[in-house]
Amino acid sequence: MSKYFIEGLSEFWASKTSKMGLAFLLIIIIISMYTLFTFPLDYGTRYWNNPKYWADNPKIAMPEWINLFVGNKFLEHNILSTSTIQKMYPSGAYYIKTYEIVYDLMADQFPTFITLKFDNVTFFSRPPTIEVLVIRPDNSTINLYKFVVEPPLSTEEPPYSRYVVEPKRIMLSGEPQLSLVLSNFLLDKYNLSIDPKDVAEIGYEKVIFGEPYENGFKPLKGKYVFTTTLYARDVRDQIGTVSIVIGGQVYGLMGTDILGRDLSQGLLFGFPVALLIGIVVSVLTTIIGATLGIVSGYVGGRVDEIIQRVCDVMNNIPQLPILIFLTFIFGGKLWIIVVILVLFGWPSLVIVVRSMVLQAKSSSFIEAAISVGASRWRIMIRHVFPQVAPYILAQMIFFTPSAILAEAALSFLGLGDPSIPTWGQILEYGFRNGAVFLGYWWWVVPPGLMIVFSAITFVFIALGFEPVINPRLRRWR
Amino acid sequence: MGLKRALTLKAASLVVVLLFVLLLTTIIIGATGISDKILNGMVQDNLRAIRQELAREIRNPEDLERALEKIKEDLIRSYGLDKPWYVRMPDMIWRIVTLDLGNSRTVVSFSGSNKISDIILERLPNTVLLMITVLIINFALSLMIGVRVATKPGSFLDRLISMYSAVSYALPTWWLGILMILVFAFYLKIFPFGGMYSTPPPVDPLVRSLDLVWHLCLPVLTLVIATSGSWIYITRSIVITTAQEDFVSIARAKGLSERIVLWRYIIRPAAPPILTNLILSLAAYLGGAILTETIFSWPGMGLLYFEAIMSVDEALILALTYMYTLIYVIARFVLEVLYVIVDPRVRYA
Amino acid sequence: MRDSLLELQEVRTYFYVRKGLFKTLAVKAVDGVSLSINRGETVAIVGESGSGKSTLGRTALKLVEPTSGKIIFEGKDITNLSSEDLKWFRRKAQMIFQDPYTSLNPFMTIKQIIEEPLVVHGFDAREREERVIKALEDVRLLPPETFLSKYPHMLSGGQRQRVGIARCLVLEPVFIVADEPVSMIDASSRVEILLLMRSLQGKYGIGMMYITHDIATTKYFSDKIAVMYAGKLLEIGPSQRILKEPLHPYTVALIDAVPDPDPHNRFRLRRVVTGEPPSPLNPPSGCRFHPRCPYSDGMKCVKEEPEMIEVDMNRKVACHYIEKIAGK
Amino acid sequence: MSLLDVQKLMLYYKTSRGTLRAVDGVSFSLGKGETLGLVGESGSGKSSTAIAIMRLLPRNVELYDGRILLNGVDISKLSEKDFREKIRWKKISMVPQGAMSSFNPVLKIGFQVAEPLMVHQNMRKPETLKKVRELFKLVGMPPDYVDRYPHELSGGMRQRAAIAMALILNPDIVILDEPTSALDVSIQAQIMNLLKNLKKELGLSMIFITHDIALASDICDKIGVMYAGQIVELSSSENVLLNPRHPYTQKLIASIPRLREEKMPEFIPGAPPDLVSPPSGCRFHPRCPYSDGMKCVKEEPEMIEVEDDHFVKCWLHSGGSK
Repeated sequence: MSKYFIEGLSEFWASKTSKMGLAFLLIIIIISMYTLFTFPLDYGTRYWNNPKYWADNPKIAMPEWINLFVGNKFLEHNILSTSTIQKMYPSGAYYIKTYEIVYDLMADQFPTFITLKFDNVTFFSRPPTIEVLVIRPDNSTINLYKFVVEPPLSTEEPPYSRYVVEPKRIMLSGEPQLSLVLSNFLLDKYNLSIDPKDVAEIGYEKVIFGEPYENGFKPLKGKYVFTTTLYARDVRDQIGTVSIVIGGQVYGLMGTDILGRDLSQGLLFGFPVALLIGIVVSVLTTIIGATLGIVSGYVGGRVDEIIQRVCDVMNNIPQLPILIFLTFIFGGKLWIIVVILVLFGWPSLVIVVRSMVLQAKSSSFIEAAISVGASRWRIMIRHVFPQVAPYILAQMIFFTPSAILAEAALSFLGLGDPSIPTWGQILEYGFRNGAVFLGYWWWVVPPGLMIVFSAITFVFIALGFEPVINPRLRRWR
Repeated sequence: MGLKRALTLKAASLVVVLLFVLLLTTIIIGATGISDKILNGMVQDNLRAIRQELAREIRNPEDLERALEKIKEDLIRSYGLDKPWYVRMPDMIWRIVTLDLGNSRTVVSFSGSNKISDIILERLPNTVLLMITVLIINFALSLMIGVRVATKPGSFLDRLISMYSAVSYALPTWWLGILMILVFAFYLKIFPFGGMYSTPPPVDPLVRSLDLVWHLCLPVLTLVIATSGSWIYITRSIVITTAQEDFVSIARAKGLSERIVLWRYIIRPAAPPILTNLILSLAAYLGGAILTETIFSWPGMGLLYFEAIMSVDEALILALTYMYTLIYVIARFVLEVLYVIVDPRVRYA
Repeated sequence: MRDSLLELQEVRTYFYVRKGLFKTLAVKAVDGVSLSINRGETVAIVGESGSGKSTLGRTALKLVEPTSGKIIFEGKDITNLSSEDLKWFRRKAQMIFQDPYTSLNPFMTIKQIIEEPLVVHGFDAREREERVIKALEDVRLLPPETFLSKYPHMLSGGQRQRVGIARCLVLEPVFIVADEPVSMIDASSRVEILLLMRSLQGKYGIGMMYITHDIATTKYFSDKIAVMYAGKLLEIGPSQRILKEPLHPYTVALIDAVPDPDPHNRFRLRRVVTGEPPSPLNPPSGCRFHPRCPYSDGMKCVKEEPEMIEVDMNRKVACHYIEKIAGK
Repeated sequence: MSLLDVQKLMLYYKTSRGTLRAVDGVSFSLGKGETLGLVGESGSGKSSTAIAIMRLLPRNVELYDGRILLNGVDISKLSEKDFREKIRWKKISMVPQGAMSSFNPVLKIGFQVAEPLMVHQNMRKPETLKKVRELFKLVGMPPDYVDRYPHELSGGMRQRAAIAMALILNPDIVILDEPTSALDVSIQAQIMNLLKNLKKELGLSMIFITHDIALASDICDKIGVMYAGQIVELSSSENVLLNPRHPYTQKLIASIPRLREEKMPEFIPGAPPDLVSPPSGCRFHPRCPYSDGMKCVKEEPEMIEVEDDHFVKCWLHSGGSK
């Protein structure tokens, strides 16, 4: 057996498809391991489905590498932060501390949004005031925002901390007070009279980062210095970190979805999930199917009859509608999907394994073994099992892609496990948010490719396995 | 005669399948309390209608409430809601069979009815149209290409087809549909994004049917690309095997032309095994059709499924599961009949 | 009966097949066969396909359970023994199979195949090794060492059949059923295998049941011939006698059907039996041969089943008109 | 002039292991009303010879060469279309080995037998079926079997139908490729008797291919003994059977267990050669008791006429070492 099997394996190794399949499998396994070690297991609930976590990201941004292919480069997403105090001096009753962030606008594009972020503000007596202004490349200044930190409650003791758990986030694009500031700025600087309401219409980003040009605005390239000033009453008051998010049009390796989620993370997390579903389903299906098939074929009689009838019925049920029905009723938990896929997967294997066992049973070398007095167990293990084992293994490999595809289909219908990001769910969310009709290809093409990639990996391996199952296909010297 | 008996046996086993699915679904919805939910919904629907009617006759609100309470009890009794679910099971099965599942909460038929049977019957022809078109194209393709490839095993085209069938096995139909829309509808703009007719639909019958064909193109293309690979490959394998049979070389020895040999001695005897494989791939194909409808907003039962899931409409999902099983069983039976017709060995066995 | 090794008494082996939903039909593969085989003796079972000869062989080895009748081996009734109680019998009785391509497990080496009976019967490794080598020498697969690690597909048909015989011999059996051992082997090697079997049988004093459709080979490779037709024996007796003067009309036709290589054959027609062998599902009434028998009277032959009558020393025939036919 | 004259026929196949020389220079002739037996073990090239004559070449043919003269006309030079329309079944028909697999399972037997009439003579179906019924009677089949499907017939009946099919166009030559090897002995004898009757009544010319030289003696006027793709001895049945000159023929005849003679059969040690790499010189030399180890190993003997119309391909008779 062993030598025979090794010959089979070398045959397997000799085929190009199986080598390709194994290489792909290695890639999938490495990515899955990487993901499992670097991502928390509750990634889905803690981060992926938590919109606040993605608040700083641009929405529906293309992948960054798209800039390699276009002449007119898209603006990249930028988050700039600082914790260093640039200047500090007392002024009257206040201690003034400034923080500076320099942003160099190089692209011929406007940022899509600007968000200010303040982490970890500490004060000891009266709440400080924070003010942000920007000095543009043309040396003009715009006061962007000003606010007072929330005062202490009566129960609090100094030092008072603010914005520790969740940073203070100011979406400048949504601030009504800014429209007036910008309207005045345009009048002062360019003698352009635009109603504050219309400024909001044009977009603050264009005014802040641009200059009037013909009938609109064009980007003003150069260094922008964002200065944050803390007006503190106590010398110890300070801001932990000041950040400015310059919303870009491209983001990361795979872009973002409508919630600003980094798609590369979701895609990465899909690997271990797909591998898990594929392997768990195929292994369980194979164990059940092969066992029942061998029992049915070898024991025969009434047991065989019952197993066969059940298989007949199960095999004649259209799978997807029943899968839809069951996952719908029992809810989209990953383990439930696995159980259902296993439940409806095994009968096809039983039928084939049974017929193979019957065939093996009727071949005369089995009869020879019986005639020398070999026990049932010996015959099963030494003679019947080796005949069906390669086939069972091949079937196991073949079940894997169909499980991956079935889970993806269920996910796509909105029946997936919402606590775990999968490729099918990314696609479903994309589809439901019109990604297809609006041409957001980076949202819908990569997850599909991942599904095809992981499925075809196992198809290739299964194809390479064919000569192992069928010794007649082997090339003898 | 054997023919009748063979078909009766097939029909019987398919009826068992149908019954099994019915039993399975009713037990599940019974045990999980969903059947209560559905029936309660029906009671409420009825009550609402009756309340409007009664309100015209009974002016006193208290009397009205009392009368309604009584009617409600009657309704609960008539729907069997006072009894446990397993007692109502036969009733429930009958309800599913007749699609008497009350009203959909969210979906309305094109003619405005929200009765489930109306909605489904309206969608059914659209689904059947899509499925049969693809079926015919697939069949023609697998015969044309499969036979062609089978005459040159090992050729470049042959290897291409093998590769294609492997890839199409790993290709989710619905994702392919998304790609198709992106390419042909979004970027190239030569086909519509989805639906069955343009809005507004053309009035002229000829234009209307052309419009339909135009809308049919992408979903059909998607399904064909995703499923024809395995069909062609199976046909090829069977034709190759058949072509090696002794009777084929005898037919050649008889001086028959290659055309007759091909059709009468290769394709004709290969028909039964090809049909068998067709029967086996029917289920996968049905699943593909459901998802394709969803992608292309094809107003058939598959899209309805999606809508029902999105709006958590249990009664509708139940009815659709039954309908799809029914379609599958009927399609199986039609193929079995065809099989018996093409294979004389079954007829006289 | 002196030195009787195996005795079959009125053995019947039926198989049941389901026809449709409810009907069950009995295939009467073996239908009342009595036969005895002595030590060191070869009995040839001759018959056409469907005559039940293979089933008879398998029943004698208890590979198939007989429906009724008795199987007595070395004086012990083994008809109803469980497989546990049969272990001693399995050691003494072996089988050689028809198809050398399917009778060897393709996943096992020649050594593993031949030593399997020894493993089953608990021999230690050293004795196994010795016996395997000896068996290979016995079947003249020489030198034995070169064959040990080979796989069946690397051997020719004749060599495979020798492996099958070697597997038979390792347990030093006293009884062997050889089921058409040469029908799938090249013509030039057939005689070689048969001679090998014959010499081994003589050397070890093995009783053998030689099942064949080719009555010509029985002349040199059997002591007794039993002719089987539709599950029943029609004639049994010493080989030379039967071949020289067959009594049953069917035996006569069987012998006539075998040509010797004689150029004059082509100028004469052979005596043949008309019609075709009956289906074992629905055998003819009375004498099973009557629809094809030139002597059938259409009365007694159709209604009554003929008894096996001893016509001569050790010679039995089942025919109503045997005296009339023999007298002719 | 003989009816069929085959000269230096060659048929090589491409296989993964190399070129397989199935037929390697086979020559013979067949007279009118004559039956030639081609006898040899499996793999000796006898069936490939039939395939080569009917030009039913599989895809992996590497070399197909030689002359096949039918009534003096070289039919191997005909175009594919002419060969199909003029020769196949009209002039040469065949009865294949596997009775079951030689009929299309989904067409009725009668139709398949009658088909050559419809195709070659443009006859209408009812007429042809009438002819088939008559033919069925001739080969000992109930005429109403025309409406049956192949699987409804027993092996013997299918073989009779195959014979009827071969006779339907009154061909000059019928090639019978192991027509009885799949049949039971009693049925085999029936079929052989039928063939003998047909030979006598219709004056058929036949090529009878078999591995069983005793069976060949039952019908053949001439016998060609094949070994490793070549004919090693060719002569009348009398010469070959009673006075074999080639060592292989002698051994082959000696290996037959005989019912009517007291002679212990012998066997030929060794196995038939692999046709991908056949032995050098005389292909039989590794198994031949007379091999001289020199010339036999190195040089291939020519086919020579040792006596009138008795050809042998052996150095024993070629004036070499005696």
